[in-house]
Amino acid sequence: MNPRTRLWLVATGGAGLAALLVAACLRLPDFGGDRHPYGDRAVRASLERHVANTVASVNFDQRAFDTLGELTILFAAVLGCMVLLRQTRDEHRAPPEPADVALPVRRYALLVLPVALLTGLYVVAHGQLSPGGGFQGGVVAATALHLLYLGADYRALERVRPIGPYEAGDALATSAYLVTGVAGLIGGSAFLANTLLPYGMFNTLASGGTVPLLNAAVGMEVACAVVVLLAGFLDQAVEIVEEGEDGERDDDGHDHEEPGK
Amino acid sequence: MTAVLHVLPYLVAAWVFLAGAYGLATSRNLIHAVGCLSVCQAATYVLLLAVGYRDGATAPVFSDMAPGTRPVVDPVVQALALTDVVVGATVTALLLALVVQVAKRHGTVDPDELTELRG
Amino acid sequence: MNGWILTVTAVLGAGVGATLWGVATGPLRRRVVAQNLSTALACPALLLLAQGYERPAYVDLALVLALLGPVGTLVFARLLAGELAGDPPRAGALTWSAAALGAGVVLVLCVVEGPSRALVKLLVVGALLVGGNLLASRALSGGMTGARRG
Amino acid sequence: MHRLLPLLVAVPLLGAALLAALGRVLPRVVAESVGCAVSAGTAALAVVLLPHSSPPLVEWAGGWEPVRGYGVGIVLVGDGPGLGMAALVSLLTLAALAYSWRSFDEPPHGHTGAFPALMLLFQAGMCGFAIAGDLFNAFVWFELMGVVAYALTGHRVEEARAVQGALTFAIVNSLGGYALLMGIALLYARTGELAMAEIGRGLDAGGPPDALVLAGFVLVLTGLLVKAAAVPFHFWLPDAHAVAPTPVCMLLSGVMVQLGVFGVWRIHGTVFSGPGGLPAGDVERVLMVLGAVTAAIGALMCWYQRHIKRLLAYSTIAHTGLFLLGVGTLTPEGDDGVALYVIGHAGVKAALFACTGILLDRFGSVDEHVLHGRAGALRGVAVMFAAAALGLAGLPPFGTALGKSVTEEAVGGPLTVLYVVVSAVTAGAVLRVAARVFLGLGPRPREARGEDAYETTGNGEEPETEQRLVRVPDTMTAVPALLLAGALAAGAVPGFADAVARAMSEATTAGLVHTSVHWTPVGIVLGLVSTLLAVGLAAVAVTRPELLAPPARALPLRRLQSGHVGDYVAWLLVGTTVLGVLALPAVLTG
Amino acid sequence: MAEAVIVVALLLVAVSATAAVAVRDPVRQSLVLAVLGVVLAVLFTVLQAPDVGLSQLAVGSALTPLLLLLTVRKVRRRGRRDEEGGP
Repeated sequence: MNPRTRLWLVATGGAGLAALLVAACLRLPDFGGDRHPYGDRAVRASLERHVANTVASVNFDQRAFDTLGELTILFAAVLGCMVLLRQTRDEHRAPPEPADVALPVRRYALLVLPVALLTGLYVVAHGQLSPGGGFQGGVVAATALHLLYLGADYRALERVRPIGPYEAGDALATSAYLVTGVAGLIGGSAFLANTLLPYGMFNTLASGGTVPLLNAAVGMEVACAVVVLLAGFLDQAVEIVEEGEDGERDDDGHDHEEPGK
Repeated sequence: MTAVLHVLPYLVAAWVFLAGAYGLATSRNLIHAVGCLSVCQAATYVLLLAVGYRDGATAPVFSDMAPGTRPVVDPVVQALALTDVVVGATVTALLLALVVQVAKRHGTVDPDELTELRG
Repeated sequence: MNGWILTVTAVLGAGVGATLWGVATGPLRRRVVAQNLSTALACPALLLLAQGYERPAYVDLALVLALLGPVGTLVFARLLAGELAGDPPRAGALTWSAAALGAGVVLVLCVVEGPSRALVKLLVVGALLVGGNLLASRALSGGMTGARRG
Repeated sequence: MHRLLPLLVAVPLLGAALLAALGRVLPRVVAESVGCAVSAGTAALAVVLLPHSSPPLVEWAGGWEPVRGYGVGIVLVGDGPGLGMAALVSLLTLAALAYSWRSFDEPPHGHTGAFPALMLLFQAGMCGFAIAGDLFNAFVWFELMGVVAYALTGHRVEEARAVQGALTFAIVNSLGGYALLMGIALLYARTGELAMAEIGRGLDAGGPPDALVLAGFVLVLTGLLVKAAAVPFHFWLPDAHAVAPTPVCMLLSGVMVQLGVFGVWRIHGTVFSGPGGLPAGDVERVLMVLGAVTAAIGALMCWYQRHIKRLLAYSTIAHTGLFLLGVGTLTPEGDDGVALYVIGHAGVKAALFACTGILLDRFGSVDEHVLHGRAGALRGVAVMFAAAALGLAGLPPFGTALGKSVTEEAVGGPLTVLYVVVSAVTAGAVLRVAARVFLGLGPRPREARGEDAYETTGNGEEPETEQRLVRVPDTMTAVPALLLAGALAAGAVPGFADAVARAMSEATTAGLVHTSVHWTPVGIVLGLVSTLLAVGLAAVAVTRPELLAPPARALPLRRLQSGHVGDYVAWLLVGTTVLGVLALPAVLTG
Repeated sequence: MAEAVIVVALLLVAVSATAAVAVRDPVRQSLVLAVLGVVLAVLFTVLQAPDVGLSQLAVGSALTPLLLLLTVRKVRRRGRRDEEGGP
């Protein structure tokens, strides 16, 4: 189909969908309305179980089964990336040249790295109290690790990141979530039931029964998953070369290229 | 002002979704197309959170305020969106991994030049 | 409505709006600077929002942005070094004024807050914000690699 | 018993996590055996739960039973259709894993467990979707099966076509998924609930349908129909199914696409069938029109293919159209017929893909023209291929035939002709392939139009085994044989059809309306007619190829299938508009 | 008036999303997407969803740009090889 025809199709379809969406928007309850039956019930249920952050209670208790699904999507996407970005028969690895990063950048990276890791842990740990949790904190911690690539070079990162343990950690954290769920089933009530542990003092780190456990499992899963994911891309972009392709001469050796290539 | 505000968030979500879909359909670069897809995804978050908003309310987080003192917004949509944001990023990564392989095997990331599957 | 939120509206409307314009148009060197400025402006905005809504818990967002915003800019600086080398961005004045805005906001909030644990957090955010953005800006304008590459 | 429902998801997930964790150290045989064992265990669980599904099993995940009628948890519904789909999914996963046992392409270095782990994740996603009673939860599992399917489709990364097909698949289906999520958000805004039954009640309380309900319906349906590959959302399917590894194809064509239809049925039945939903007449119009067009285009394009896997993919589209027609009747008879049809089709289609996989691994090609007369030695495969083709046509007593005859009766009128013709054309195309490839009948097809022909040949596909097979492993032949036996049993075992019908009526009308499902003389005659028609078409095509060759008139239709992802997205947008227009009277008159 | 900040954030999201689509070069698009991520996080905060905002910040500020740029880098390195070695 030539671009012109396609544009016509997009215009027709887009116009129809736009009309539909606008008509629907006009019939939606006004923005900021007061009717949120499910939301109000969720807040009450969260307070009953001594979880200060209602969102965490919805995520890791009331709708923990959804989170299991999301967690699995994450797990599957990472496993899929690993398979898709594997080194194939016609490729080999060429170790990159050490990069030469300016001293201030290097110092900044080394200074911020521990701070960022701590922040990640803090965000995970306080998940059931204040905004944050396993999903956010895991990403922060994993991103922090890659300051080593930005501030030093890929080899420095590889030294602290043997990929095997992270892959195993990813899978084990997923299993931990599932095992907690099955424990709920065996412990007499239902799958993922939060009835095994005491709910603790409201607004403390140990409150909420299994919520902190599931939260921690998610944090570990996400952190490991992101590390593995980025490892796949970094390997492809920096190390893996096809037959006949030049190795990376210089880690920053980008040719000056016209954009839009 | 208020009449507009009552639907503006929804309209913005619809606009963002349509814009992303337009970009996807007319993209000349698969990396750009994946970026457009994440724009579409952002539309869903905007819509979800707009649906859950309540005038004059605050976040349903009681670490720094006592329960019941202020009205709170709907936590359910937040929970739905929050997990999806992170998961969406990894799905984007999966798509990008496929783009890398398309570039390797076809030598191009321009959808106009991918002509192997047709008819 | 209070003064804090009003300030946020202004910062977002004028400041972030302008960086949006900057990032969407013009040569690459301008776009990377605009991207850096957008985080440098959004972070104080988040701090002000926390104050305006009277929710200290929201400060965590500013903390994460102050940490990861410069990291994001470093990503661009690192992976676009080749393209930026021939045409390095120079935006000293803008960067310094954004830093000054950030520092000013943190200072005002510190004064309002008074000595407490929250103050420490604010100071950490402020230090990360100002330091990170100045460094990221420097990395963009060719300071990423050492002397060997010139 | 209902407490065990979540295990249908948890067991395969645990298996996958285990395989991924130990993937580096496990020998390949162990990893694959674990995969088979876990999927078999899940299948056993589904089969054990199935007899307990009347009244339907209901489980609130996390033990969050509703208080005074309102819950905060996620509800899982283990009714006959849901558990039946879960059982079908699990059995087919087991078949696919057994098919690939020790023969599928060498695993990625250090990731021996990756392929079985992904298959188990796929199974978990599909089972989760089948038993979901909560709209957002259904979306989550829907996304999971999508994500795994993209990765599995692109599994052979060294194949240019595989990665392209996978990317197209991924982009179109992700967009469909986001449309579905937008729809869910709209419905949540109106009703403030997420459980399907609650949303339905909320809509009913809101009076007659308006633009919001219409938009919710259209967006939700868009997501599901993309997965079900209804025209014009179908373009991704041939591109993806033709290039995916054979075991994955068995699952994609056998159950994943049908889960899209299942989703339409489930969500219409629980959310949109009340007075606040859409009037039956309008839903009927939407599904009937889309189903008829899908069936017709699928059958036509199926006939024109020479790439065997692509041909089978189009026949899946054609049959999806027939399923949509059956569901579109909105009658218990239609539901019963489609349920049986889906079961029989899963066995037959998976068997066909399995046989094609053997051809690919033995000869390194899946091109009808190139393989002409080359596979004569594979007698057993030839018999199975032909038998599956006859099953596709609806030869009694295959399950497909019984399902088709029941659905035909429910649909009635001129659409019966469509059923007969579509099943005959798709089966005729498969028989044509069988006659040429296995028997070497007819003249060798000429490469008429040189290299600018607008088609995808099946040449240049790499075998999926480590090297070309000299001897076909027993597992690879046993699996299609068993699948065919299953498809045969679905129609021939007395009482099976009635059990299916009972489960369906239990799920839809709490057992109040019971329909009896049995062979009728008309059904048998129609089945024989389409079989004869298929044989006749194949005979003509083989002996006088020019008579049934694609005319130049068909070229515009073929050009639509351009392989360009932008085109497919444009068609997706057009499709939503078409859905909206078809369902518009519901709002105008209501 | 409390809504003014919501309106501004919404408009910023709409504009930056449009820009992200209109900017066709992937490198430049990833810059716009980074800004879109930050703006979305601000919008989520004013919609009183700090949890989601935090998610968006964590993902949008560094992770997504890094993924996009690494992909661009790999693809371009290939393109360069094809130009040198190809016909």
